[in-house]
Amino acid sequence: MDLAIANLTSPMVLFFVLGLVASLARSSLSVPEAAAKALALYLMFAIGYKGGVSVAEHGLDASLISALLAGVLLSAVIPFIAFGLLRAVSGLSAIDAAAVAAHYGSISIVTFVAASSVLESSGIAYEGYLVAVAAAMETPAILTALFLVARQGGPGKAAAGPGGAGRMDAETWREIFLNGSIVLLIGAFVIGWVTGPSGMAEISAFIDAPFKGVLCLFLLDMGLVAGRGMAASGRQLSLPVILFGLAMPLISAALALALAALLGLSLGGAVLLLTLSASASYIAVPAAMRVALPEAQPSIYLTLSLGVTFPFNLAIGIPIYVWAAGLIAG
Amino acid sequence: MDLAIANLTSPMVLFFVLGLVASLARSSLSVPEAAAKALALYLMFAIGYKGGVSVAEHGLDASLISALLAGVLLSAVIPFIAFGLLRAVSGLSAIDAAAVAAHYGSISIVTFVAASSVLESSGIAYEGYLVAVAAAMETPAILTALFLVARQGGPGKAAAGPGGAGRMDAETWREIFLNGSIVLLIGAFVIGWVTGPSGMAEISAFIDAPFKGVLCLFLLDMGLVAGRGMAASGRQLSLPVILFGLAMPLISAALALALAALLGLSLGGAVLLLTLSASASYIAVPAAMRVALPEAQPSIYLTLSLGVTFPFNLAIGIPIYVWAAGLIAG
Amino acid sequence: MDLAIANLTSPMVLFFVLGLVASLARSSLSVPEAAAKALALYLMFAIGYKGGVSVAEHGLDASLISALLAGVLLSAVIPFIAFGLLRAVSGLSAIDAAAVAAHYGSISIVTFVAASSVLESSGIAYEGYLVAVAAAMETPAILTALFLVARQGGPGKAAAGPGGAGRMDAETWREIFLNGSIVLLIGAFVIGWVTGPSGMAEISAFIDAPFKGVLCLFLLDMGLVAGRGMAASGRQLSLPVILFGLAMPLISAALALALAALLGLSLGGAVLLLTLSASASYIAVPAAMRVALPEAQPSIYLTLSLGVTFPFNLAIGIPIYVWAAGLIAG
Amino acid sequence: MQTHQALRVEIMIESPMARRLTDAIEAAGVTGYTVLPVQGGSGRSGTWSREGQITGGMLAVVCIIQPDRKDALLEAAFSVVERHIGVIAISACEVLRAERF
Amino acid sequence: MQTHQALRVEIMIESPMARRLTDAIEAAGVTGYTVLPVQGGSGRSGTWSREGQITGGMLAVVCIIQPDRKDALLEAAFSVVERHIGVIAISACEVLRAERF
Amino acid sequence: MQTHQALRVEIMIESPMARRLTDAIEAAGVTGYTVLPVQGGSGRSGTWSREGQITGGMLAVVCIIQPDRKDALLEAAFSVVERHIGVIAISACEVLRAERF
Ligand SMILES: Nc1ncnc2c1ncn2[C@@H]1O[C@H](COP(=O)(O)O)[C@@H](O)[C@H]1O
Ligand SMILES: Nc1ncnc2c1ncn2[C@@H]1O[C@H](COP(=O)(O)O)[C@@H](O)[C@H]1O
Ligand SMILES: Nc1ncnc2c1ncn2[C@@H]1O[C@H](COP(=O)(O)O)[C@@H](O)[C@H]1O
Ligand code: NA
Ligand code: NA
Ligand code: NA
Repeated sequence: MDLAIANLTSPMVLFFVLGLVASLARSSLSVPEAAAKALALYLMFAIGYKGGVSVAEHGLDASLISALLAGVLLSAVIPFIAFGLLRAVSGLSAIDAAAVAAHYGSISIVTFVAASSVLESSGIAYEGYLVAVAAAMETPAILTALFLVARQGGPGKAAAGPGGAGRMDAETWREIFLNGSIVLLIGAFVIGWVTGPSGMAEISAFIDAPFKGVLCLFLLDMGLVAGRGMAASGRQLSLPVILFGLAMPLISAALALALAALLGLSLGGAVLLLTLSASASYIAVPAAMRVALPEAQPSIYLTLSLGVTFPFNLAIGIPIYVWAAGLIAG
Repeated sequence: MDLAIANLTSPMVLFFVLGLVASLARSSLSVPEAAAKALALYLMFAIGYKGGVSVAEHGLDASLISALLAGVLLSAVIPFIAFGLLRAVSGLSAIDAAAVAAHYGSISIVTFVAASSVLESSGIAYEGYLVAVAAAMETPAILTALFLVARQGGPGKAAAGPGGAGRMDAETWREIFLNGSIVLLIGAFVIGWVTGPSGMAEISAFIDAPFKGVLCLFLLDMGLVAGRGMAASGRQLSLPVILFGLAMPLISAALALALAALLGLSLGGAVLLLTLSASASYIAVPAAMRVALPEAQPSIYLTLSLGVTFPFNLAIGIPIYVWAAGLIAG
Repeated sequence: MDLAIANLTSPMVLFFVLGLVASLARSSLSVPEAAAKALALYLMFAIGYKGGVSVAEHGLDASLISALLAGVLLSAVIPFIAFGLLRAVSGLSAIDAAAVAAHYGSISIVTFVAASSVLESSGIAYEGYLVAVAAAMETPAILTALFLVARQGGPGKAAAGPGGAGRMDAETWREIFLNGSIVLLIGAFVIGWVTGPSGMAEISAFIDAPFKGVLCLFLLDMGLVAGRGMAASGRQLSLPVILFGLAMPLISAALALALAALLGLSLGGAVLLLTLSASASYIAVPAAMRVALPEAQPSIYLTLSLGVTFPFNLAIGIPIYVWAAGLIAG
Repeated sequence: MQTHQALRVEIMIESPMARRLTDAIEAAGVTGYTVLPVQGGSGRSGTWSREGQITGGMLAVVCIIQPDRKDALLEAAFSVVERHIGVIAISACEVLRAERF
Repeated sequence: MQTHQALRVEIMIESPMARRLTDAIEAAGVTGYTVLPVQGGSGRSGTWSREGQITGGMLAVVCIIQPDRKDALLEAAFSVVERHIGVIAISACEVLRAERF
Repeated sequence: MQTHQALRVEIMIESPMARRLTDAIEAAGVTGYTVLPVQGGSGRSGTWSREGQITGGMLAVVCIIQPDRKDALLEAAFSVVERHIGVIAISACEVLRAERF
């Protein structure tokens, strides 16, 4: 409870709210695209590197492999639940439902970063290799979603046709598995691992000290973008769809809680696994959907992921996941 | 005197001069637009937040309201003086004179930041709420300028016509009051206030430590931009107009000095109020003028504000304001 | 040997490799152009300023002038050797050979920055004025290359023609001598010199602490760009040309070693003079070549400089230069 | 492939007016347009460059329209551009899916 | 100066598909094209702006081609754009060095 | 609305030459032009992309001119573009205020 209130009044959440309010009020405040991309690169660079250094320091817990498998499993399974739920309660078409489902199986790296920042503020340690788990969870959900669409037949026919044939070719797979955020996260993780604490000593003034401040500025921009999305396509989301965006993170977190208990993750590690599962992608998956499922409407999946689930996780979800993880760990 | 020399040889002023010289010599040195905007966002983010934290620390002096009122008054009144002076000594048309007047009533946030940085280097404290005063002073001057134009009749006719009717509509007012810099300054100020010293502890490595260095880099860019403006339209400024650009800051500062004495501001607070009054806008007001008074020539108001008054304040004005404020405070 | 291994596993080199691998695997990872330019500005701003402060601290060694002359000499002479070598062993046309030669006479400021960072990590001091030497070495090589082309006659004819006449006009010289990196390096150097340690105290949190981290991020981008170049035009480089790109740095470094011994540079200073000589330009010279020798193929000179010599120097060359400099200094 | 006659209208406008221009265009019933960034330019009011620019700069708005919308669009656009810095150019073009415009 | 008839084909396409478009264009034998950044736009799928945009946005691809390449290019481009967000416009133009296209 | 015949000249040029091109254009008496950033492209000298690009890249210069200025402009532009990487395309267009061009 205290944590929840502390979180709601943290600079991080407040700057997100500032961005949201500014764009809903149609202020001209905006962060240049190149600057926003640079901030995102910085955050992935720093979080990946820190994770690797932490593995170098604490040694590789035997559970890395099992944690990776658990992450892949969560990412692959969550879309089935999300798809079933959406088809049951919302009027979304199979294609739209599958596209949304892919987003909820995959992860939001900024939500992960925000949770790790909350952990650090509270002095809770976590397994450094969760950065690798985060990277591993980005793509399996996309496969599940495409499988769901193919099974539905309707769009599966198109997928077998000439236009469709081109859609999930080798090129597309390469794009999905080598997308920038996966490569940077894993790359920085490995470099952090190799260079260890001595490497960290050299660059910590860059990647550690200013980290939270950069995160605040980035969240300001996230708020601006989310607000613009809500203004432009908020009306397109029906109430059941919005409720889905609030309930689904909790369902995913519950699944992750069971696995975290099985894996015997530390308190911090469990919080991050819950957060990853509960978070919804808004970078890697949307790009993949535009290529693989162009008929799915971005105004639905993007607005839901960025305008509903992201703020929910940031403001309310993370404290819940800290509390829930406390039930099984620490 | 010492301060004046120290200021002239501070990295801040010297990097501005470097930019100025580089662009007058037509060097290819340039700061990408997105980077310059990002630096400006950083400075407003940091100065707003620091102001808020300082209010959280020192409590809200009873004088916040009176300082806000004083600021609004200065911003609204200065354009009358500026307009009268310009019409008397320069050959500028009423529209151009009014547009220039609006710039001098409003403020330059970078000049404010530079003054606060000088204060910090000299160990002089100031009331944190002056950030809010800065935001409040951005727009009243625009109103005065539009009133001056309407009163002159000539352009007032147009303003009443079909094209003119559209010019100062609700949309334009919204744009002016919710422009990015006002929203970010006030937003960061409020967040700093709410999160206080504990929030500051989390992000000070980002907003405090690198502040002066970022300011130097930003001033390098300001020098480049000012130099380009001087090269492109310097010839268009007549001598009386240039002299106006040097004298007006001193007149505004004198007015502000009287009000600062009345308000009983601290030494640092008085310096900043003088600086705000003496500074001329080159972001918010030019954009508003393009919409509301498109007939006014940007090559006049922008070059005067950025190429004459900004360097004057940075290099010579600020030490004068420190000296003058010492007469009534401290 | 230890240094060589330490260097190969430094975050700096590893992030470069990450970029290289990512772009060769055609990952979507990319640094926005504006951000990359901003990082480059930061590095030049910081290295120039630090050099100036170091001169302010240690006084100006009598050898500044002689070091400048040595630098100019190296930059002017190396292209003759490079040109002769290329004409002897590669099938490059005279124009292409001259263009490549210009790159090897000139310098790469990032290689210089990387070497200075290695020196700092190893606690080896160097003469601050080497920043000025770096700036002085940027352009003489261009003159030599143009002289070589003119002497060859073939393209000299064109150079005397109507199109050619326009190519090396005053405007072009101004562009070359006042290119952004020279102006920023020298400007920041002079400002560092004037403001000295007290100026440094004010902005060191910006230019010193995060320096290595920023360099890593920049090298990540360099790796991406180099990889893209290699993918796009790697096939165009014949084996002799590639071997030239590996051997030429060592030849240049040997020349520089003789001069460093003559000048009596410190160990660190000698390392940097060797590094400068061994490095090849990929910013200033390519731009000059596009204007002055448009017939020369960028896919040859850019790929060779950025894709062969830059990585060679970064990973292997710098440790060799440290070892070699140890033979004559320290 | 089967193509249809259409018009390509290109409007260069100072950025503070861009929103008003696209609003006017939409009000005139034209819902498709693309906004391109502009790096610099020159005109009666002098030369400018975006690099290091502190305020606005310009934007280019491209509209592909059916020929019968021409007058409505031009009137809407001109009412915004008229007193401001800007240029309008119209050229003939062909499009593939006429029903889209 | 002597000029030659050519066509200017302009394609607005969402960025995740841009690479596929240029690959298709090249496969159709067209090796010259220029890609321009797009700042925002509006169409049947709504209004969007690049500023603060997290994913993709759009790009404009301009190809100057010899008239006889028109069909090959349009077919290649349309096969990519068809199911995606995008617009194709063709206009007549003249070029100086016809052998280049 | 009343429109007038004009020409739209579009020149793609490598950035190190852009300043020389606009100087030549102005020397030829054409004072209006707009410079657009270019993100990437392909031509006889290969494919390139601006992202992560360290040197230059390209720019697109668009000039709307009165028809009788065509030859002067083309000669000026061609003298700069000739030996460099670049493309010139001219198309017919209409403008509103002919006196401006
Ligand atoms: N003839 C033209 N061709 C292309 N762009 C132009 C032309 N004239 C003006 N422009 C653009 O419109 C802006 C303002 O023009 P002006 O209103 O003439 O100052 C210039 O900065 C150019 O970007
Ligand atoms: N008529 C048009 N003229 C110019 N650009 C258009 C037009 N229609 C669509 N576009 C561009 O294509 C994008 C997608 O269009 P749509 O597929 O209609 O949503 C828009 O965001 C615009 O950038
Ligand atoms: N046919 C074309 N259509 C459009 N742009 C072209 C064309 N050919 C060349 N370009 C542009 O001009 C640049 C240089 O072309 P080139 O001189 O053929 O290498 C390319 O990178 C493209 O940006
Ligand atoms: Na998830
Ligand atoms: Na003022
Ligand atoms: Na060299």
